[in-house]
Amino acid sequence: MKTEFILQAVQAVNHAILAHESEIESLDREIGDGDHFINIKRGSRAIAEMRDELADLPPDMVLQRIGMKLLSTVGGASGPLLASFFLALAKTVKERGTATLPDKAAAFAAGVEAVKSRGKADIGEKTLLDVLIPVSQAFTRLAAEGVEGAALLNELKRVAEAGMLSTRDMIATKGRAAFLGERAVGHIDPGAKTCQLVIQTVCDLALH
Amino acid sequence: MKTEFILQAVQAVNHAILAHESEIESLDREIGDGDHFINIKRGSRAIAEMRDELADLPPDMVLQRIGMKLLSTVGGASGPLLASFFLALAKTVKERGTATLPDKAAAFAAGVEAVKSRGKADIGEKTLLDVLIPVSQAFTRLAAEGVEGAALLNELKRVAEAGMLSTRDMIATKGRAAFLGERAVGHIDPGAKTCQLVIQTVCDLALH
Amino acid sequence: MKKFINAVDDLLAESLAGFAAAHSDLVRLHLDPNYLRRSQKTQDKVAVISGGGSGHEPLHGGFVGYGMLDAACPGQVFTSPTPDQMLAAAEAMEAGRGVLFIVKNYAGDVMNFQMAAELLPFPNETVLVSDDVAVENSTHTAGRRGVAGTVIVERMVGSLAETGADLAACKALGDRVNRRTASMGVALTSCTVPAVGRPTFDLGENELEMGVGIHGEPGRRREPVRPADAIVADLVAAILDDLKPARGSEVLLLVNGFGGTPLMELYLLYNSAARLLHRQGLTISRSLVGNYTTSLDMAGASLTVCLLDEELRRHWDAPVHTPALRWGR
Amino acid sequence: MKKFINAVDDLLAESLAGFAAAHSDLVRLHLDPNYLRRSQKTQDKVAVISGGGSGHEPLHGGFVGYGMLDAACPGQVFTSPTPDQMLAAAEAMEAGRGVLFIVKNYAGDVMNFQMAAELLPFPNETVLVSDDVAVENSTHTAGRRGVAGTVIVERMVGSLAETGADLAACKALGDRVNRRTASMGVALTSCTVPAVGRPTFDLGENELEMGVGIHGEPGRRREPVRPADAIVADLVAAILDDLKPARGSEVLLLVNGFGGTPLMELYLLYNSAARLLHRQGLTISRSLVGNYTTSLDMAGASLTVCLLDEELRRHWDAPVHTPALRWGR
Ligand SMILES: Nc1ncnc2c1ncn2[C@@H]1O[C@H](COP(=O)(O)OP(=O)(O)O)[C@@H](O)[C@H]1O
Ligand SMILES: Nc1ncnc2c1ncn2[C@@H]1O[C@H](COP(=O)(O)OP(=O)(O)O)[C@@H](O)[C@H]1O
Ligand SMILES: [Mg+2]
Ligand SMILES: [Mg+2]
Ligand SMILES: [Mg+2]
Ligand SMILES: [Mg+2]
Repeated sequence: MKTEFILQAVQAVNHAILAHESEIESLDREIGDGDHFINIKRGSRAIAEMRDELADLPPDMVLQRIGMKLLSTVGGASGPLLASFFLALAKTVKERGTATLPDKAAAFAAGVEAVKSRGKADIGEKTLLDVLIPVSQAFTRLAAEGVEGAALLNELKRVAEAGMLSTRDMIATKGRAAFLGERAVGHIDPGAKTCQLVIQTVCDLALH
Repeated sequence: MKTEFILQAVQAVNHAILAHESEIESLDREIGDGDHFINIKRGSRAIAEMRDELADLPPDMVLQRIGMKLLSTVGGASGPLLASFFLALAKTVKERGTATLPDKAAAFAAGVEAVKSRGKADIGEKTLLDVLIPVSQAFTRLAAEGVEGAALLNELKRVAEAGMLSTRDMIATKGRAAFLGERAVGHIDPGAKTCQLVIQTVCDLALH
Repeated sequence: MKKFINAVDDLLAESLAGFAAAHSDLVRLHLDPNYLRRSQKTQDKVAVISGGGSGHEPLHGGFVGYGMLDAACPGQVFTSPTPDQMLAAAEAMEAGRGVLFIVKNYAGDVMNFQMAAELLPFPNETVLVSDDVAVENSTHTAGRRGVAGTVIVERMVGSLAETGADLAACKALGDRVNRRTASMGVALTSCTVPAVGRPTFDLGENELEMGVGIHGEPGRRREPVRPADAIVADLVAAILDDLKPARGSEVLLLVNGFGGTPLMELYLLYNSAARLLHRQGLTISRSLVGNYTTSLDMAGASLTVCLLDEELRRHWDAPVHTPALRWGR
Repeated sequence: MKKFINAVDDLLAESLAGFAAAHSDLVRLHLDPNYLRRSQKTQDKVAVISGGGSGHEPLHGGFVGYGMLDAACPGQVFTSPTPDQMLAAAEAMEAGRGVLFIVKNYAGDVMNFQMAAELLPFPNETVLVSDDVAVENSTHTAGRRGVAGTVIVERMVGSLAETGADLAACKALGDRVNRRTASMGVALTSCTVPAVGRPTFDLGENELEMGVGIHGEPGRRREPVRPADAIVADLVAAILDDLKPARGSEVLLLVNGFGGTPLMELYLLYNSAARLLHRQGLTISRSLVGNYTTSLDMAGASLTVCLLDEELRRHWDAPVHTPALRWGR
């Protein structure tokens, strides 16, 4: 993973988020407090604006800076979760690099573990983990099996989408939607939607 | 004027006011603060409920009690004005009786004078005085000319209606509508409407 | 209309009962005729009594207590109280030094207090509050309305009365504060009088009403919604045009919410107004921000500026202990 | 959406600036990272720091001052603040006795404060406020929300900290107050997050939402509008079911407005709730009625009951001097 690619991904994600404003925003109005879109937009714009200061840094430092910036700009529940993901990602990238696909999968898995322990949550609780955990599992498995390129990326996109959709029928036990009990059923989790969108955008970028 | 007639008039006026709720209420919403109907309803109901305690009193005491009750129940601008009318009316009735039409006209005129001095207002200021003053003037003139019965009563009704309608094109200089300046033009004054309604109701009662 | 009520006709009585219960250490409620009074009567002072229609809470009941009012007479919603209330309150609180009525300048309030004053068996004076510069004054009209500046008059006169000053001095201070105080308001929505059940006026989704009073009377003009700074600039201009303060003057700035506007916006208005006043060379030495003279559930706010001097500042700062304003004890 | 703003992105900064200017005798605003702190730092006391999303004013900034908070960290509207804010506030206010964070129990607030706590170079503890009985608690969930009871926790812990008590004692008192405090709210309208520009949820002209939080999260059930007494009965039942106070217990009753409901209605709710509590054999020895933990412009209110004892009553009564709560000095 090159700094160049990360920075391209940052710009692409920023555009993708802006393009999905009304969808994301309405999800958090339905089962949250309506600010999720604004939160991630604030973070995503702040990172996009760091382009120049990041351009000459190695990937692990870029990821670390992204994590810290998310931590101080996003706020809400998603801020520390996304920050934890990037900080753990950065640490693993620094330790073992990203030469091989299993290296990359391991770094992703470390990020997801950090999110799990920060949020004290797991799969099935109607959160962004319902996207992150299955994607991480698929990534690890496929990398071990040697699947790569379009096959890998398309499968990760498919898993992310399935995970995002799976939150629709769940009752939430973590996050704001937990206050709604049964009433959250039928609505997709906003954080899950954002993560799916980010994963899709990054995979699409890698596909080209 | 007999106590019997006053008490019948009280009931008739109470019904007439209730029957014109939406009309009166909307006038005060347009150029006032929306409470005029509630104020006069409260007063009119309170007087209607005094029927038993008033039945055996002479007319001047009945009118005096009505004035005091209006003073303590209506509130707003209309309360002290209507109370002043009845208290002055009662005083003049007590002093010179109501045997002749000029006596009655003089009592009415005394009531109107009390309203003028209480409100420091006169004709042309878009208030209930735009009904009361012309009616009083017509009453005095016609009584002096010996006009009586249906001719008198129908003329008083006509003058009351003309006075009420005349407030439509006025700029108010007294009362809440004065705060509106030009914007009050085109709207009938609520107090004028109420007075016209009361005069019409009492005249109709006397006609039968 | 959605409100927390049981029956419209009981709203006032139940609300007064709740108020008296929540502040039983400070105030006592007398019913029929209705008035709120200090629980402890103070001897040898002018009894300062105010009142007016309900729906402006905390005005006036919230200002009954040490250093402010001795009693307050609440009328029905937006309807002035009746003379029997003022008479009963004065009877209860007069303490040998006479009675000062503080009355907002509305025809109804003025006439009802006047009739009470005529019937009152004690020496009495009346201070008419008329701080609303949205209303053009002229010798032919009943003059300007009393709005949020009333709080400042009640506070300063209440402080002076507490020192044992006589009736004439209290009246003179009240008139002086009134002359040095100017206000103007703006509404983003109408209010809804409970007994009426629908908004007093209709404002479009992109309209505001400049120069509203505190009873849902429409203002002098309707405008498209504008940025807060532009609205505040108009309000401040009208106020300063009236007060004509010398550069370097010291002022009190009150940003008053009408009931439906959150504190966050009121502080934004304060920020905007304070910047303008500074630019005019004025020093804001005292401030008050919050819902003090409301108009039921109306969204909107008013700005009030009071030109201070050493004496007025002292009366503002003196200890006050009421349900809605408290400091120094 | 009609609000007093200039640009949505500047609302928070301008409102904070106005707040700091209006209360410059008490608080100071630090920008980037944003926090509000007492203008005078007190030595040798635990630094009590809270924070949370904006839009709940006066919570938390309005409670910075003697006898309550040392600093407050305001996030964006309804969005928890970020750890750099807590770190900077703690750095500024720590006075040798450690830092106590008071945090409303929301995933976002908890995680952001946790990350700050992990990075903090001082001894620190956190009191999680979770007074909202509308949320069913279970071992699998994140637990109940923190709502208006937060004011009571901040007040009592703030009082204890002022006496020089150590971190463990402050933490223990905060937890104890939280256990003895229960709240539930009801909304008549949604609020409108300024950056979103339209109501978070839609309520029909004859509907209300029982058990809402303070962020416009929908509640647990939607109902037809009912008389205030019936609504209050449900809220009080849920609260007492949670607290299970013995007959004869002494309580504090807080009627908290959400921002768009006038005081007149809040006092009516107080009247209704007080009657019910008396009927349960409880004594209301302290009361607070007003907008203390709001939800922007939402019309609605919450009830909070805190079971007092001699120690808690003493900490409630002790002098406090903040922009929004003041007595005893
Ligand atoms: N404990 C948790 N673990 C994992 N994800 C969570 C947790 N709590 C909340 N989330 C995620 O955060 C999202 C909400 O983020 P956001 O709206 O930015 O913050 P907030 O809920 O504080 O307003 C939810 O949709 C959910 O996916
Ligand atoms: N000074 C005055 N002289 C005569 N009539 C007046 C005066 N002021 C107000 N009025 C009358 O009172 C009416 C309003 O009464 P009401 O709505 O009951 O009281 P308020 O204006 O206090 O709300 C006006 O329509 C007007 O006719
Ligand atoms: Mg959210
Ligand atoms: Mg009226
Ligand atoms: Mg009125
Ligand atoms: Mg949030």
